[in-house]
Order: sequence, then structure tokens, then C-alpha cells
Amino acid sequence: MTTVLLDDRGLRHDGRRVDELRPVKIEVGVLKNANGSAYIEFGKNKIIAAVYGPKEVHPKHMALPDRAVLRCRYHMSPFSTDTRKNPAPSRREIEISKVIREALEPAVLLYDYPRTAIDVFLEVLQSDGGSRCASIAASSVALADAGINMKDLVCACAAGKIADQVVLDLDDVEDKEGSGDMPLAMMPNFEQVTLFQLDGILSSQQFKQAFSFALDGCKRVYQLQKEALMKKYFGQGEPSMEESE
Amino acid sequence: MTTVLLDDRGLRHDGRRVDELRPVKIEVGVLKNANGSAYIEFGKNKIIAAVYGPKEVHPKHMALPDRAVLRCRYHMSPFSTDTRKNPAPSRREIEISKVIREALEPAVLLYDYPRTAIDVFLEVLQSDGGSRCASIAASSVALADAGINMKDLVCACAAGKIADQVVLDLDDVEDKEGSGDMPLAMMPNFEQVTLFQLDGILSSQQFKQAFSFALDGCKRVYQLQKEALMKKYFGQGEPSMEESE
Amino acid sequence: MTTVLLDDRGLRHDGRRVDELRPVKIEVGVLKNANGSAYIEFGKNKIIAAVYGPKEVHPKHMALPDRAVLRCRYHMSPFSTDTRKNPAPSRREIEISKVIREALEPAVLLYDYPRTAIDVFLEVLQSDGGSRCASIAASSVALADAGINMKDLVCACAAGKIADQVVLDLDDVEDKEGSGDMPLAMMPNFEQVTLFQLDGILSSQQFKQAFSFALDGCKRVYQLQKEALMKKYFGQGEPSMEESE
Amino acid sequence: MSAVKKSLVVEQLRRNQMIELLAQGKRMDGRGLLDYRAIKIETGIIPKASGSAKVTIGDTQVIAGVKVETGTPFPDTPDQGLLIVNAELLPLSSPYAEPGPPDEGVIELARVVDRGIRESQMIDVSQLVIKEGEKVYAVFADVSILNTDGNLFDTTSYAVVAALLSAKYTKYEMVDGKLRPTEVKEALPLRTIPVSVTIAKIGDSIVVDPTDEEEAVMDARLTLTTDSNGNICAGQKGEPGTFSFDQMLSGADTSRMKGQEIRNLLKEATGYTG
Amino acid sequence: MSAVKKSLVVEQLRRNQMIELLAQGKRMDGRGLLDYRAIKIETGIIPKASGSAKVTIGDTQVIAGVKVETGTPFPDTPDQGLLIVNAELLPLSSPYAEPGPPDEGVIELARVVDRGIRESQMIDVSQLVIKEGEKVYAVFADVSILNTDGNLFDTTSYAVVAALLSAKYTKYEMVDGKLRPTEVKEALPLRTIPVSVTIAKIGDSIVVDPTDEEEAVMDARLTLTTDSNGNICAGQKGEPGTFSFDQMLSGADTSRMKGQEIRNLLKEATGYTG
Amino acid sequence: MSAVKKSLVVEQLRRNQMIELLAQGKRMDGRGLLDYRAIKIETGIIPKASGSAKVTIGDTQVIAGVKVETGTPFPDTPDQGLLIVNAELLPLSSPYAEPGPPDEGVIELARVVDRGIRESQMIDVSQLVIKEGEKVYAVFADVSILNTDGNLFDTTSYAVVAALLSAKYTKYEMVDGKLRPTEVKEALPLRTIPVSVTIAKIGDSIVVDPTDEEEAVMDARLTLTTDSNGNICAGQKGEPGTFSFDQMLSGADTSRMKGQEIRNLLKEATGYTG
Repeated sequence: MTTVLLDDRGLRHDGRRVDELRPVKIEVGVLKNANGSAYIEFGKNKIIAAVYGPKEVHPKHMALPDRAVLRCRYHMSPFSTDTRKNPAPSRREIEISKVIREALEPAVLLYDYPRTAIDVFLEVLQSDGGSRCASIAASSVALADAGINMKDLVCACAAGKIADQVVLDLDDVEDKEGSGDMPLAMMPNFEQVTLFQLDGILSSQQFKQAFSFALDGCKRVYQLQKEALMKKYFGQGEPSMEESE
Repeated sequence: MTTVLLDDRGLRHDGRRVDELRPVKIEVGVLKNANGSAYIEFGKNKIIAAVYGPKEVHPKHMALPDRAVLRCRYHMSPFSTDTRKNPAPSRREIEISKVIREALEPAVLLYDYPRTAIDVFLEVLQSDGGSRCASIAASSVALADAGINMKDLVCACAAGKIADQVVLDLDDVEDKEGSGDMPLAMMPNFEQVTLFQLDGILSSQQFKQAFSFALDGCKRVYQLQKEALMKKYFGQGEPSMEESE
Repeated sequence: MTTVLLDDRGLRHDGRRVDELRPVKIEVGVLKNANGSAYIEFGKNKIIAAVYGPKEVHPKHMALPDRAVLRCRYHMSPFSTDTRKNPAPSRREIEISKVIREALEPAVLLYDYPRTAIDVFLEVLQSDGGSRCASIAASSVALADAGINMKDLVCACAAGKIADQVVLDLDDVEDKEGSGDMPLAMMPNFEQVTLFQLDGILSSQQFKQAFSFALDGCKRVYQLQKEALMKKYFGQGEPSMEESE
Repeated sequence: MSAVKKSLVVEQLRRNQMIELLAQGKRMDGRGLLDYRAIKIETGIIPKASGSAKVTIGDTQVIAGVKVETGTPFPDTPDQGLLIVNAELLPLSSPYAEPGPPDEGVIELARVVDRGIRESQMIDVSQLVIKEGEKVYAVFADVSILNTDGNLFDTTSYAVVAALLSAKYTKYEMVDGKLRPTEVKEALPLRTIPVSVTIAKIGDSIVVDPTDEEEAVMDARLTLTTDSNGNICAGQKGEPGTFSFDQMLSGADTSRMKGQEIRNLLKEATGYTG
Repeated sequence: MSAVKKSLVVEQLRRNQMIELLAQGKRMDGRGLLDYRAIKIETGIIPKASGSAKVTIGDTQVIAGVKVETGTPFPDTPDQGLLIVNAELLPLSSPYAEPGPPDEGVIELARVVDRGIRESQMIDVSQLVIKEGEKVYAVFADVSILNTDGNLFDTTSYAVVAALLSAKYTKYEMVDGKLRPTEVKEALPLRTIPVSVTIAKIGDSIVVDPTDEEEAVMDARLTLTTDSNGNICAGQKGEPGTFSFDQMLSGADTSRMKGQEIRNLLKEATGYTG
Repeated sequence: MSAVKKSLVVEQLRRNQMIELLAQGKRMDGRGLLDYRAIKIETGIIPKASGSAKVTIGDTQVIAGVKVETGTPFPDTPDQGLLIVNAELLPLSSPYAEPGPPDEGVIELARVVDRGIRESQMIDVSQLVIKEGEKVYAVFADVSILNTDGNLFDTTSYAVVAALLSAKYTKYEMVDGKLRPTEVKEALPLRTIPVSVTIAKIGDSIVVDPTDEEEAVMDARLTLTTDSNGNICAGQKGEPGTFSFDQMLSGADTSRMKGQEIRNLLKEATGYTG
């Protein structure tokens, strides 16, 4: 039984058009103890981001004299995946923690907080395709919620390839049965790429198209990030984590 | 082949009455290098307790300015169980180490030894039901042997349930085939419970009875602890570890 | 299919006589970053030794006030063995690291370098019988290349037993199918044994003969070590790591 | 596992203040001594899991997810399915939680929650056998602790129980010696609802459902679990303080009484009527 | 993973000096911005391995060894052989490398090299099956890094690719349900030659094949892998700097161009003509 | 692994004093240079184990327990049972022992004891096969070190040997491809009694059975194991000192001589007459 990834009307297995984002929901300030936090649903992804800091560094010799140390931990709950995941961090989680940190770092004004640490913790409660992009989007909002100085939000979205067609924002099914995934993060007001990864074969033309799709997706995520922050700080409505369906 | 846990005469599989303790033997001062030590045989349990301290704390920041840190390690030798036990500490051993430490701590005058550590090491050479109670009894004697100030000895004994009957001091067979085990430790001169755990279904009435049985067992163990210390410090006889059978 | 370890002409499975060494090749200074390095081919063994130091000790409390700390790590690349080796250090590698360190230590003038560390790293790229002896020979040359003061080179060679006959320098086949292996290291100008191990049953007579064979092998390895150092410091020829076959 | 960092002097002052207040039957947050904070139970929040629940008690937030997979039975219980309870104190839950393997406090927590469920015989593991001695169902209950404000033992326990009560799992069949999933989804074979009740002793007072602030100064902790029939089926005393004999026995009464109230909340939230 | 220890002031001075030079199109070692250092590829240096290669780029030295063993396929890909890439930064490679399990930098390195090979579909894993669902070939590519002077990503990648191109493995057959080695030795079923090209951004300049000194001051790193047809098949941006959109797109052109040159070196060194 | 913490000055003074005394043929505790302390061997002290022994040499106390279980043979030795020797320096044994995985000293200890037994061919592992290539007996010899006062190598070795000499294990049979225990209990198939003898070099003197105090200042250690026929079957030099050629050869004579004495003690204690 194979999934029809793209039907004759140009629609994807979940009814989306090639350049359409999955439903995204962002809530700000969902955890009491953290200095800042955000909850994101990005398709079936359900992810919490929490920020602690700026705070003292332990052990002390890890502190930097002129700026803050940004640390990041991306972790999946054992129940987040189709088959139970071992709770110990996998090599994949370690790599993703690293690239997320490097994606956020250009936007954070680390020199405003010398000799401190800023910790970004990500917990994937339910995973779907694109969890690293969703994590970056949530982290960025959580950093803002923690009042950390930033020169821009970092927004993120992947493009990919299914049925030899470049599309926006792969879900789990498309990631698995498709033939390419290209997560991208950027600072929208500086037009700078802060995360880029690619798996899968793209021709020169497809690469350019995927790049353009991903930038476009990033911009839409950016709007949603801003709206979530506005709602918390200027709007109404209580944060909750209920299933959006 | 099922064991008859309680026969028509009210006797248990090893011939004991419901409120009867297994044979207990305690020897004080069995290890040369330790500051205090004790060896206990409690049924088929064979356990050595050793105390090192009060001593310097490493690393230093773990020290407490106003009192000693009490540390405890309960460990089973690989040959102590029916099937060989992996020598790495199991989650069970980590939990038991914690509850034994918390059972001993109320009796130890930690404020007499600021900025130091007191280590209690327990090695189960052969295990039987009730090894944590036997360990507490031995630890308490070893602490006394090390000359550590205490406001009371801590004595310990379990009650349990077999064949829907509350009984004292389960052995391995009864623990496995019975339906409840309730280890208890207390300070006899203060009538305070310092350890309590329960596995298995007890009615309100059974709970009270088990509690009363366990207290009674504790008091008998307390007598044996005192006798062992008397023998070492005021009596005669050389410590040995030979099989008592 | 069993290998004929010793044929009627007294020749071994690879054509060597009982007292014959495998081909040995030593090159000095093969790594750019290390303070000293050497590459050895000893039969099919291919081993790199690198020396870093004298250098600061971390953590500081591990430093010795009056002399250097010598540290040693013997490690096998996963592709070095017939079946892929797990890259994590095995108990065998930990023991060999220890005996190699103890074999080198008597020759190094550690008191010339108080409060420092000298690290010897060994990487077995391809393993054959006698890798610890080859490692010692290479380490000793790498220490000299690093300019570390030594009172002698340490040379090493094993004797062993095949087909009830004492022979020099077992290779992998002989180590596996033979019945005894006795690695030996010594300081040739002091006639002192610095490493000795023995596996396998030797009669009193065989033990003496093996000992004498091994000493003789050591002396030949010593010549090769000296030649390699001479070539680097007084001769010509560029270091390379090509297969010598 | 405490989210309130202990400072010697401050701790002592706070403790004295609290003991004084408790002697008057009052708590810092206005609750009665035997009152729980608001308990919120939501199920089905992780659709990928066989069962899931988020439980909030005050500001303590916990998510439990249950996965039912297939596995090999233990050699000494070839006719029983497996239950594995695991908890993780996520570093995002408090400024004092650290990444890394669970420490002794979290190990104790997971084991106490596990025993409450196991010893109550909540799950009829004999019904979780596909082929005796070879293949059984393995019920993994994993807990992610999201925010800590005291009483992790009860919060975690209720989350696991609610996730189990609401779980549906895929049945497998053996075909030619190989496991094959079927279309059938079933509820777990359940027999009772174990409910833990945790009391803390602070000075001479006994309170239920301690906050982080109360745990920071408490002398001792007692968790007792009762089943639907009011039997006590698991217990654990913790922390280096003591309980008098009377406190132990009246603790048992408290656990039965409060347990029944909370059992009703669990039934309501999960729709479980068994 | 850098062999140049960073000192705040020195780092800043060196960085300024380097940026100035690069603005004039020059590098510290005299290379052009898009020139690689000398690349040396030797194969067959570990006869005990199924395939092996030593690759030297400047002073960076890496050995890859390939072992082809038999194993069990993953449950979700019963019809595919296995590829496992592992790298170790040996403590002898630099004064800053430490013994112990790989850190995040080495894990990233191994995973990026792995993806370059996997995603290019270099190895036809469907041909590495002995018995579907039961026994397949497992291709282990292990890398020992001997000396570091920058650009470990490319050096490691070329070493693994060259080792795979030159590998011969023993065929097994199933006899009465048991695996038995045969006398046949075969090359791996290969389809393309993936080549990674790594560029570094330093200030506003882009260079390929950064040295350790350049990596110590670079803002960001981009590794793009192309296949024999010039398609891009894997990519990874690293380090906490950024690339402009144009830099990304022209990076793709660079990787195609330089990739083709290096692919020819790999063919020459291994004799692979496929 | 030493129970005497080394202080630079004190160590030097003690060493000088000891060397002086040894030059007169005397030791701190009055023994002759080639005398062992009192050796006490007790067997059967852990009835749950297949075999067990407690050995005391001076104040060094060690317990060895042997468990004979069933397992899978190594692929390259399908016709041999398994022997696994493991030692743990318990933290209760000395103020300097730390909990945690064994350090290099304890690993060396366990491996040297293992080799003494393995290389002497004490156990005829070819008789420990239940079904070739599938099921064999696995002999686990675990050692818990209870108190240290030097010469752990010999104490541990004698404890393992005595436990093996006195062990009885349950025979298994294969019924319908499954293992089933029988009622039969048998002694292990033994062929010889390996005995290790450890000598220490202090200054120019050679002593056997060093105490902790002597080990703290010794230059080098040599352990040689002989079998019942007086052959040398295993050896290990340790510590960063050296032995002269003559010392090595006369060490071999010492090990044969003392080994025979101790072999008689082992026979007496275990009743083994083979």
C-alpha cells in the first residue's frame, strides 16, 4: 500500500497544495518556572521550548568573559514517536541540538550578557516531519518571552521533494516516502540564513526552487511568531495546551 | 510445584510460626580498614556493613557547613542472588541506598560533625528476603562501632502477607510467592518510624496488624543489635564470618 | 584446515626460522601536530605513536610536584582487526595501556619535568601478533623524537611457543594456534626488564629459552629503533606511510 | 528534585514561619491541611501514543504517554505481559533540574509510581500474552515532567493512571511464527484504579499535596496508594525525617479518604467506568 | 574540534588580519579563495579491511577503513543492506583532541559524511541482501583522524568514498539457514561518486577548504555534496554565523564545479571507472 | 588500589627505612623475605553460589563466588564453554577505594587472575558444552574484595581457584530444542591447580606476598603462575620499575617452590585430590 504523494489535481496526501504550510499554532508563556517558554503545534508536531537565563555558568571556567554562552538541548519524549524512543539522547538529537543552537545564536545579543549562560530546552512531545524547524520557531519566541535581547526573530521552515516536485513543509509521511528534505532557518529582517540542511537529490533548478519555497515558508512562520507574541503581550486569551483538533 | 506457605498447624514453609523471626546473627568489627563494621546473617542474608568517617568531603563544595553529609551505598555481589547479578548498580539498588540512608539519618547526630562525610557501605554477599532491613540493622551497629554519635540505634524488620495471613519477616520464598511485604525501620527509644515501604494489597485491618507485627520484630532485632555491641565491647569472642549452619 | 606451524625443515608457516624476526619498518616524525611521532610496521602491524608534552596537567590536582605524569593510551581502530572492533576501549586495551606505560616509565627522566604531563598515544591501524611490543618500540622512538629526556630507549619483542618449540616473535596465526606468548620489553643499556607477560604453558627449560630468545629479539629491535632515529636526524629520506609490500 | 534552592538561613526562617502557620491549621496558599490544590486531568493529548494524559496539580505539570508494543516475557513469568514505568525530570521543568540520566530522586519516583500500579494489580498482565513464553505485550508508561511545584509523586501517578485508563492498543496475531498487527484496537485489561496520596510532615503538622515550598522544609514524606476497594496496596516513606506510629496509621485513613475523591476525578476525566 | 586554541585578543587580531588579506583575494598560505590545498589519496593501506584509504589535504590526515560484515536488516527496510559511518578524532591528531566518546562536533561530522553517501545513493543497498528480512551485508565505514589542520568534513568524506570505491567484500550464502562465506570477492554495488565541498565564510569573503587557522576565525561553514550528475544531494550549514541568500546559491555552483575536479582525483586514485 | 596514601616525604622515609631493613633480610612485620603471611581458605560460605571461597592473607580479605549458568558459545569456539572472571574492589575495602566501574588496576587484576586459570587449562572447557555451537555452560567467577592489605593478585587468585575446586553445578539437558535443568549436580571438569606467586622488588631486595605498606614503596611487581606439574603458565610484571634478567629467572624458581606449598593448602581446604 503506497501513499499517493501528489494527485492529478496537484494536491498532496493531506490535501495541501505544493506551496502550502501545515496548520501552525503558537502559544507563549506556557511554563511557570521557566524565564520564557512557548508551545508550538506545527502539523502534528507538539513541542515545548523553555528558556532559562541569563544565569550563572557551572562550572565557572565554561563562562565567557565578554558574552553569554548559548546552550541548547533538543530532546524527544519516549512517547513522541511511532515506536517508543529510548529516552537517552541519540546521535541525531545531539546533532539537531547543535544546529538549532547555531541557528539561534546569530540573532541573540550574547554580548549584552557577559559571563552568563542562556539555556534553551526543547521537548518534542509528539513528532512529525519538520520538528527542528518547529523547534527553532518556538525557541525564538521563548527567547523573546524570556526578555532576552535579540536583533531579530529566527523563523524556520523546510522545503522538500515528493514525486519529483518541489513542495513546502514536508510532514512525516512525505519525509519518509518523499525524496528530499531541506530545512532552512533565517533572520527575516537581515535576509540571512542561520540553518540549512539538505538530504536528497536536487537538480540545480530544483535546488533554487526549494530554496525559494523555504524562504517563503519562513516568512509565513515569522508572521505567526509575531502574532503569538502580540497576543501574549498586547492581546487577550489564556495559554493552553489542548489538542487543537 | 507450589510451596505450602502456611500449613494446617499454622506453620510456615520453614517451620516458623506467623510471628517468628528467622535466626539472626550479628558480629561487630569484622573489617580491619573500616572505622566501624558489622556482619549480619538474617535468615540466609549475609551482609557486611562498613562505615568510613567522619572524613573530608570530595569534592569540597558537597560539604555542608553545619553538619555531616551521610552517604550510603547498598550493593549486591554478583554471586549473592539465584541468578548472577550484573555488578553495575541497578535502579533497585539505587532506591534502596536512598531509603536506607534516610532511615539511618534521623538517628545520627550529624550536627556533631560539620563539613565532613560519613559513608555507609553495604555489601550483600548472599541475599534473602528482607535484605534492606538486615542492612539497616547492620549499618546501625557499624555506625556505633565507628564511634559515631547517635541518639538511638535504628532497628528494622518487615511484616508481610502469605496465604491471606499477616506474618513477620518474610524470607525469599515467601516474598516471591506471598502477596505483600512491608519493611519497617524505627528508633525504638523514640517510637519513630524511619523507613516504611509497602508492596501488596492489605485491607485496613491487615495493615494495622502488619504494622504491629513489624514493630514487634523491630524490637527483637534491637535486642540482638545491643547484644552484639555488648559482646564486642564488654564481652569475649572473636569475630568470624563462618556459615552459622 | 589446520596450519602447519613448523614444517620438517624447521620453517614456520610464513617461511621464517624459529629465531627470525618479521620485517620491521620504523619512520620518525609522521604527524605534524604531535611533539613527537613514529610509525611502525612490525609484520602486519601498522601502528602510529604520538607524544604530546611536556604540557600542563588538567585537572591541576593530578600534577606531581617533583616529576611529570606519564600517561598512555593504546587504542585499536575499528578496521584494524579481522572482525570490526567496537571503538570504545576494551578491558584488554585498558590493561595494555597500563603495561605499556609501566614499560616506558623507567626510561623516561620524569624528574626533569615537574608538574607536567607527557602523553603517549598509540593507534593500531592494523593489528597482528605482538602489537604491544611494536607499540612500545614506536612509543620509545616517538618520545625521543619529541625531545623528551630518556636514559635509554625501550625495545620490545615477544618469544612464544608453537608445536612445542620456542620461537621468536609470533604473528597472528601463531598467536592464535600456538600455545604460548611471552612479550618482553627492556632497556638494553641497563639490562633491565620493563615489561613482561606470559600466556601459555612453558616448562622450566622452555621458560629460560623463551626468555633468551626474547632478549635477543629486543636487541635487534633496538638496532632498528636507532637506525630510524639516525635516518631522521642525520640521514635523508622523507617519512611516508605507504604499504611496504 | 526541589525547585526551591535551599539556603541555610532563609530555609530556617521559612520553615519556622510555616510551622507557626500550620499550628494554626493554615497554609501559605490558604488551603486546609488536607486539601489538594486544583487537579486538572486531560487525556488523549498525544495521539501517536496508545494512551496519554496531562495532569496539572497547582503549577506542577506532567505528561504521561503509554505505548503498547510487543516484546519477550521474562523467563520466570512466561505467562505475563510487561509493564515498564519510566519518568524523566526534564531540564525545562525547573531551574534546578539537570539534563542527564535520572538521579536517585527520579528513580525513586518512577519506582514508587510503578509499584502503585503493579501492586494494585490494575492491569491484568495475564491477558497481555500473545504466545506464552514467546511474545507478550509490553506496556511502556513514560512520564515527562514539564513544570515542578511539589508533589511529583501524586501528579506523576495520576498521569500514568489516566493514560492507562484511556489507552487503546493494536492487537497482534501470530501467523506462521511471525507477529502481524490486526485492525482491532482494544482497551487495556484493567481491574482497579490505584490512587496515591502523599502527605508531608512539617514540624508536628501533617499536610497533603505539598508544594515545592513545603517540600523544601518538610521533615518526611509518606505516599500511600489505595485501590478501588479501599485496600492499601503500596507505600513509601521518604526524606530523612520520621513519623510517629499514630501518624502512620492515620496516614492510612487519609489516603483512603482522599484517594476516593481523586478516583472519582480520574473516572470523570477518562470516562472509565469499570 | 579546532586545533587552534582560541584566545580572545589573539583571535580578534588574527581575524582582522585575515579579513584584510581576504578582501584582497589572498590567503595566509598563498592560495586563491577557491583553491584546495594539495589532495593526496592512497588506497589499500589496511589490507585487513575490505577497503581502505588515506586522504591528506594539506596537513589534515585521515584514514578510512571499510569492513563489510553480515547483519540483520532494520524491520522497516527488510530489503536493504546497512551502511554505518563512524568517525573518531583520535587524541593523537591534535593537542586539543581528548580521548573519550565523540563530542557533538565529531557526531555532526560523521553524520554529515554519512548523509552525503547515503543520500547520493552511492551504494545500491538493495543489492546487499542475502536473505530478505533476515540477513544482509552491513557496510561499516570507520574513520580515524590522525592529524587535523582544517576541513575535516571533506577529508573524511573523500577517505570514506575512496575506501568504498576500492572495497572488495566476501560473498556469503545461506546453507540450511546458516550463513557460509564463499570464495567470491566482489566490489560494492556503486552508482555514483558523491563529493562534498566545504566553504567557509570569513568576514565577507568565501573560501573553500579552510585550514585550522581559518576555521578558528570563520563565521560559518557550508558543506554541499554533489553526485556524478551534478545534482546536490546533501548539505549542512554549521557554526554560529550566517550566509546571505546569494552566498547560498553561489555556494551550490562552487560545489558542483570543485566537486567535479575532485571526483576526477578520486577516480584516478581508485581506478574506479563506473 | 593501594590502601596507603602516598605522601612524598613520608613515602621516601618509609622506603629508605624499609630498604635498610630488607638489606638485613628483615621485614617490618618480622617475616622472612620469602615467607607468606598466614593464609586462611574457607569454602562453601555462599550456599547460593555454585562454589565459593573466602581467602584471607594477613588482613587482605577476599570472597569469590562461582555461578555456573548456561550461555551461547563464542562463534570461533563453538565447542567450548565460557569462563568469565570479574573482580570488584568494594568501597568498604579501604579508605581509598571508590564506588564505580573498575579502574585500570582492578581490570589488570581480574585479567591476570583470569589468565592464570585460563592458560593453565585448569577447566576443561570442551566438557562444558551442552549443544555444540548453541548452548554451553558459562562459568562466572566474581570476586568481592572486602579488605585490602596488599597482594590482591594472589589472594584473589586463590579465592577463585578454591571456589572452582569446590564448585558443584546443575547439569542441563536439551529437550525439544529447549534447555531443562536436571537433578544432577557435578563438579567442574578440572585438570590442574594453578597457583600464582607474587614477588615485589623494593630497592635491591625481592620479597614475596607484599603488604599494602610494602606495595606503596615497591619498585616493581612480578606475578608468576605455575600448574600442578611445575610449568609456568602465566606471568605479569607490573608497576613502573624493572627487574634484572637474573631476578626474572630466579623469580620463576620461587614461584614453583612457593606455588607447591600453597597448592597443598588449597587441596587441604577444598578436599580436592585430582
